[in-house]
Amino acid sequence: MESKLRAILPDHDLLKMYEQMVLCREFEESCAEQYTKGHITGFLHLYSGQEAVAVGATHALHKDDYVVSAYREHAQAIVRGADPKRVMAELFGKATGICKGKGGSMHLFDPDLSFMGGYAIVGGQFPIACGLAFASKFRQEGRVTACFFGDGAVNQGNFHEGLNWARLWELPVLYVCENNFYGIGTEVHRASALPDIHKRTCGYDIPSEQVDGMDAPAVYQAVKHAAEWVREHSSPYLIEAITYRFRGHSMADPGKYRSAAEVELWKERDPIPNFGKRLIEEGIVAAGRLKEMQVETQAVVKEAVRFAEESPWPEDAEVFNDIFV
Amino acid sequence: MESKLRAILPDHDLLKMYEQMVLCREFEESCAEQYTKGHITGFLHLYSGQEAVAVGATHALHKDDYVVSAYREHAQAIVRGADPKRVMAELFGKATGICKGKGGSMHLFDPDLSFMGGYAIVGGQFPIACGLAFASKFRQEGRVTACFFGDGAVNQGNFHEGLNWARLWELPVLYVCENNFYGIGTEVHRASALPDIHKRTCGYDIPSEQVDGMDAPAVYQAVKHAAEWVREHSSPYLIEAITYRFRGHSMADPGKYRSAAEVELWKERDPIPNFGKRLIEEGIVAAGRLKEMQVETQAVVKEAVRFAEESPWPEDAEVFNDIFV
Amino acid sequence: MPEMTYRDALNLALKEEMRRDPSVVMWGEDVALYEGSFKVTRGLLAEFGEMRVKDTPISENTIVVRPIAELMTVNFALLAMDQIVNHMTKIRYMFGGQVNLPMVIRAPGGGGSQLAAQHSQSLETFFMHAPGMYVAVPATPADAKGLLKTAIRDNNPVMFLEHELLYNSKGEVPADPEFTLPLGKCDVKREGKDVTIVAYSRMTVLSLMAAAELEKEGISCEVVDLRTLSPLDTETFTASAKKCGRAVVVEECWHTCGLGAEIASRIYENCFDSLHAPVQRVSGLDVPMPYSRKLEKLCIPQVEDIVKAVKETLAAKY
Amino acid sequence: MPEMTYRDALNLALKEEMRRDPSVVMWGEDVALYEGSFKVTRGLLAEFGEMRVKDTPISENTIVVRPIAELMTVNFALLAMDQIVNHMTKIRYMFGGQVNLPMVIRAPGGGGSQLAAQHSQSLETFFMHAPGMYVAVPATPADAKGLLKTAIRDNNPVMFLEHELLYNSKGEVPADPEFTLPLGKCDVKREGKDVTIVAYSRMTVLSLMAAAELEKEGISCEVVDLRTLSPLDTETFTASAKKCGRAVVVEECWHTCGLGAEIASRIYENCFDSLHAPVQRVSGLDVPMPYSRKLEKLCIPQVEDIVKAVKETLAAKY
Ligand SMILES: Cc1ncc(C[n+]2csc(CCOP(=O)(O)OP(=O)(O)O)c2C)c(N)n1
Ligand SMILES: Cc1ncc(C[n+]2csc(CCOP(=O)(O)OP(=O)(O)O)c2C)c(N)n1
Ligand SMILES: [Mg+2]
Ligand SMILES: [Mg+2]
Repeated sequence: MESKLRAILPDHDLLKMYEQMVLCREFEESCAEQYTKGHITGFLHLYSGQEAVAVGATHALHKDDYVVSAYREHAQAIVRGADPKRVMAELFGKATGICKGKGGSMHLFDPDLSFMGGYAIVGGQFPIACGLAFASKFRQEGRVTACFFGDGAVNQGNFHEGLNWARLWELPVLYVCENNFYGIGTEVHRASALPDIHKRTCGYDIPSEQVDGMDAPAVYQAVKHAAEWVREHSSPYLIEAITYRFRGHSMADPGKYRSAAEVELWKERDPIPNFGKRLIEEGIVAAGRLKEMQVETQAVVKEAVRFAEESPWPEDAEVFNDIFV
Repeated sequence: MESKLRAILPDHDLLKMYEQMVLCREFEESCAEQYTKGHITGFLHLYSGQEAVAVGATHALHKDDYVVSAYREHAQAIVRGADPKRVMAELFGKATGICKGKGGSMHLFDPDLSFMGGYAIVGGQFPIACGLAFASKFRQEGRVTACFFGDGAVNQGNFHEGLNWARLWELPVLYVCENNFYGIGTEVHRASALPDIHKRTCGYDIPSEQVDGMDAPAVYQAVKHAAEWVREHSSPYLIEAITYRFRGHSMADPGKYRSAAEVELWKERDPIPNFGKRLIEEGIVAAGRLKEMQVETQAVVKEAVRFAEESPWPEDAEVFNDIFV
Repeated sequence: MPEMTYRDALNLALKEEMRRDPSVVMWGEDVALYEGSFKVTRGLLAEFGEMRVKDTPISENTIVVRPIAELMTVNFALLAMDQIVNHMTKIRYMFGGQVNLPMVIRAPGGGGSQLAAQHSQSLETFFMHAPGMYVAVPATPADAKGLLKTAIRDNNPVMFLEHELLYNSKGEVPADPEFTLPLGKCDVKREGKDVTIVAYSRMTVLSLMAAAELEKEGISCEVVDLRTLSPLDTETFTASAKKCGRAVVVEECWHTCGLGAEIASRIYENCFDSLHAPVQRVSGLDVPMPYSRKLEKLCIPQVEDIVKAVKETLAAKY
Repeated sequence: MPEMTYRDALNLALKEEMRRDPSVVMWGEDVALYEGSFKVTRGLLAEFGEMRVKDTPISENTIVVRPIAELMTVNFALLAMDQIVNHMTKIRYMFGGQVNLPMVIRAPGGGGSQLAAQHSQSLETFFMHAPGMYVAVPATPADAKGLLKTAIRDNNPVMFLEHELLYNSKGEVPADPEFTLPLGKCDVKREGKDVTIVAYSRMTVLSLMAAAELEKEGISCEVVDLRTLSPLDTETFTASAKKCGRAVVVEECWHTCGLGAEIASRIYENCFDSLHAPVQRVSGLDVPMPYSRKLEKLCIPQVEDIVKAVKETLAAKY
């Protein structure tokens, strides 16, 4: 049975979470459009369907907790507070982008938000998470490092080395696995000997749990508890959020490896309308307001696209900047 | 309570095991001497103290099962059937060496014995073990691949990738961890979040067990059972043998990180005299015969040294041979 | 001769060789069910089954064990450098020649699709520097097919580098299933007399375009396609440079310590008294690859850059 | 000036910088309790405690995260190439300069101790080829100290390559704790006029020995020690080559695509009209390192090889 929403968070936060999820969705769908138009190029991995994870988890973190992620990270950056305009400009490769157009979709970064990067090498964020957590521990800052990764990443050597390390040195890393059942076209049970990812921490004596990743308040609760545990014990914890991506792996993927029926089944669990329904049913908001929110976020995204379009390209000289201090 | 030896193996095999252990010990102690004389150079990692593992395990394998190991592998090669003369010549860097003098102490190899190499990169043997096991499975040969490694190797990404792989593809790999409590000067609990190495396979759904690595018949029994399991199920299994090296990590290591008392305590558990005592107590052999055996093996080792000394150096032209077929 | 794409030529080579030799297996991330990130392995699973065509976990450390391994892209080879350089290239030698490693690692690579710093690398120099493996870098569909077949049949480890931007390029490919090409031989893709252009993979394609443009201005370029970086056929490209007296090397990889420096050095060493000008190196810029298309273009050699270098080498007066 | 070994000079640099800046931490396999495989970290744990001096598991994938990391030997850098090349060198750039990576990776390396193929590599060219890190290769105790201190203070990632056979070499080292040396500057270790020898690390030491021998025969060599491979101080060594008109490059790494080709190319490009002979490259052989001492010696440049190359470059007539 789902717990009552108000028992979890005040109305304001619940609505904020809903709004962020809508914003993420609108942002991603707009990216798809811009990709089709050729304004965004390269790899484009969209987050649609997984919003409850980024939103629920981020809500449970402190403002100065570190976040690292992979290449499917637009939503994580935006939820963290990144300006959609500057994110969109980045995807356009413009000088006003969050990384001056040098990073692109897979490499968002904003140290002011403690958003410490999207990485495109599967598992590349694991050592970095340990490093950040060590820094926090060393400076006694009490910051947790939330490390997001997919079900495919757990078979990398890095994952193992990182878990051992984090537990051995008692580093405050909160591992958040977004298990969307696929690494590109390979289903989790075709890649992992033990597909229950949260069970894979037993060899390191690291606590873990599974949570419904299509339910933002549930994710919030689990991550809240886990983050507090990590902060208090200065020791790692792993959350496996069960979720699904509604689109292909990237815009280049037609997604033929999964049936339309499977996708449909998961779409019935779309984290946005389901959350909206509960908000209405529990009397937290009126249906009309939710509709309004969507219109408002659409305007935000539209503005982001306009900003990106109108922004200048980087100067040629930029190509040699930023290698060394 | 120790089981009666005759319940485990016939007299002939028990004595053979004893003899091999003595041979390994004599060989290693002779290597130490040759190193001090400057005849052996480079890294020299001796096996003294751990003989029960190589001997017990190898006895439990089929002749055509694959064996891979690390750089502390003289004993494993010799027990497998490698000629001590050619092993010693290898350590001398002579043309008659088992690898023509190109490999040295850390890189013994003999395909005729299915001894598929000593590797000097910690964990380097893990992917190779998977490859060999795959080959055996692919060709339906029923060969097990026994992969020996140390307690230090389990924190390598390779270990994790290999375990997942072996279980996922159901590869017949028998992992034999020689837990001698140290990786060079770092004690296992300073390197491993969970120092009970056999417990680390839980995240891959791979069965495992611990065995007394100072007791050759016990190792034999455990490996026998495990190897049969691997062969039957075509699936991996891990044995953790608890053992100890009496010497430093390599000849260059004075071993200051462990107390004399600790070393003494373990020397009381020396696998050779203890096994000898049981053989005598259970009436399997007379004390005099054991003494004879030692003298005989000393002669074998002496002959190996002589052979190595008298062997020619490789021709200069050898430097360019064997890169490509 | 039938015309086909580089992708299809590779696919055909794989199929033919897997039919010919039942011990050839194909491993990689998403190579089976998904038929490969770049669809080079299309149809293999259906024809050869789960035992010979296997999807692997994302575990680059472990992938490179037997016959044909596809690294999804060459960038991930950096996770497998221990297996490649510490093991694959050394095993035969350090074990005194007692074992062969008849394996091929296929890896798409190169830049130009705005995949940013971690996905746009040209790492061929790393593989060329480490002794003990062959390195193939085909430029055309026919070369792709002929070299891949040889690589599969060869008993040495081969790093087979495909260029992502060439997969859709078309060309004639001999239909004969016994058509193979030797590893270790350059191919003079265009004869000329004024300047030698030495290139490989996609850079050969651009060099041929540059040569065609230069011809309009009466400049005759000889384009030597390296085809394999190891073994390196020094004789062919130095003979050409000696003949022309001027040379340009085109490499997609980073400039500093790129393979262009090796090619150039060998030219200087062998043609010192015939050279009328220093060898020009047209290279990738020494920067991590930026995402923005405007910046990315600056980092990868373009046809204009080659044209310019050829003209500069002709202008040089010594 | 006090005389000390290369090892002690490094040890002192570490201690001084850790005293100076409490945010400097030292990580590595066996660096704390065991005080380092080569004892370079002796006394650090005792002085700075468990939080700043940490033993790591044998997990090269993960070691290279913060300030000073010791890779037990450079051979194991191949397990960390993803962290080094895909991450460390690119993070600042791909994130638009928003973050600095003030980290040093120290790694002993080189051959000559009969450690065989997997433990005798000279991988400096790999690091020099990948843009985004500095690479230091000190040849003397003073250089070791001065460069390491600068590396620790610098806000860029530095690959600091120490030579295993130099740890016991002795030399004078300035006592001033503020003594540092710049990254990116060659050091002319010996002036001369006939031939320029460009070298680094242990090869500089051998080159100086060769120069001393050659002097007896009346041949005057200028020995330019690169000191850092990145940034590469092209000006200094090309100026020297221009002056002498003849040059020899000495590298311990593999010949093909070794850094010697880059150095030689830059000399050709900058001194084309001043060179009287091709640049000679004295290099490691293009083979995995054999164990046997007799064979190993053939694979690593020796003083005689340098002497011979200098004479050959003098004999060349063009
Ligand atoms: C080291 C490495 N290997 C392979 C790839 C290619 N690749 C990109 S995404 C991906 C799948 C990752 O799946 P998962 O971790 O489940 O994340 P998801 O895409 O589902 O969010 C792969 C194999 C890569 N980027 N890095
Ligand atoms: C990848 C790698 N890292 C580090 C080393 C250096 N090294 C050699 S042996 C060793 C310790 C290994 O310990 P363990 O696996 O317990 O084996 P043991 O020596 O006890 O037999 C280390 C760190 C290496 N050879 N390879
Ligand atoms: Mg996934
Ligand atoms: Mg050990």
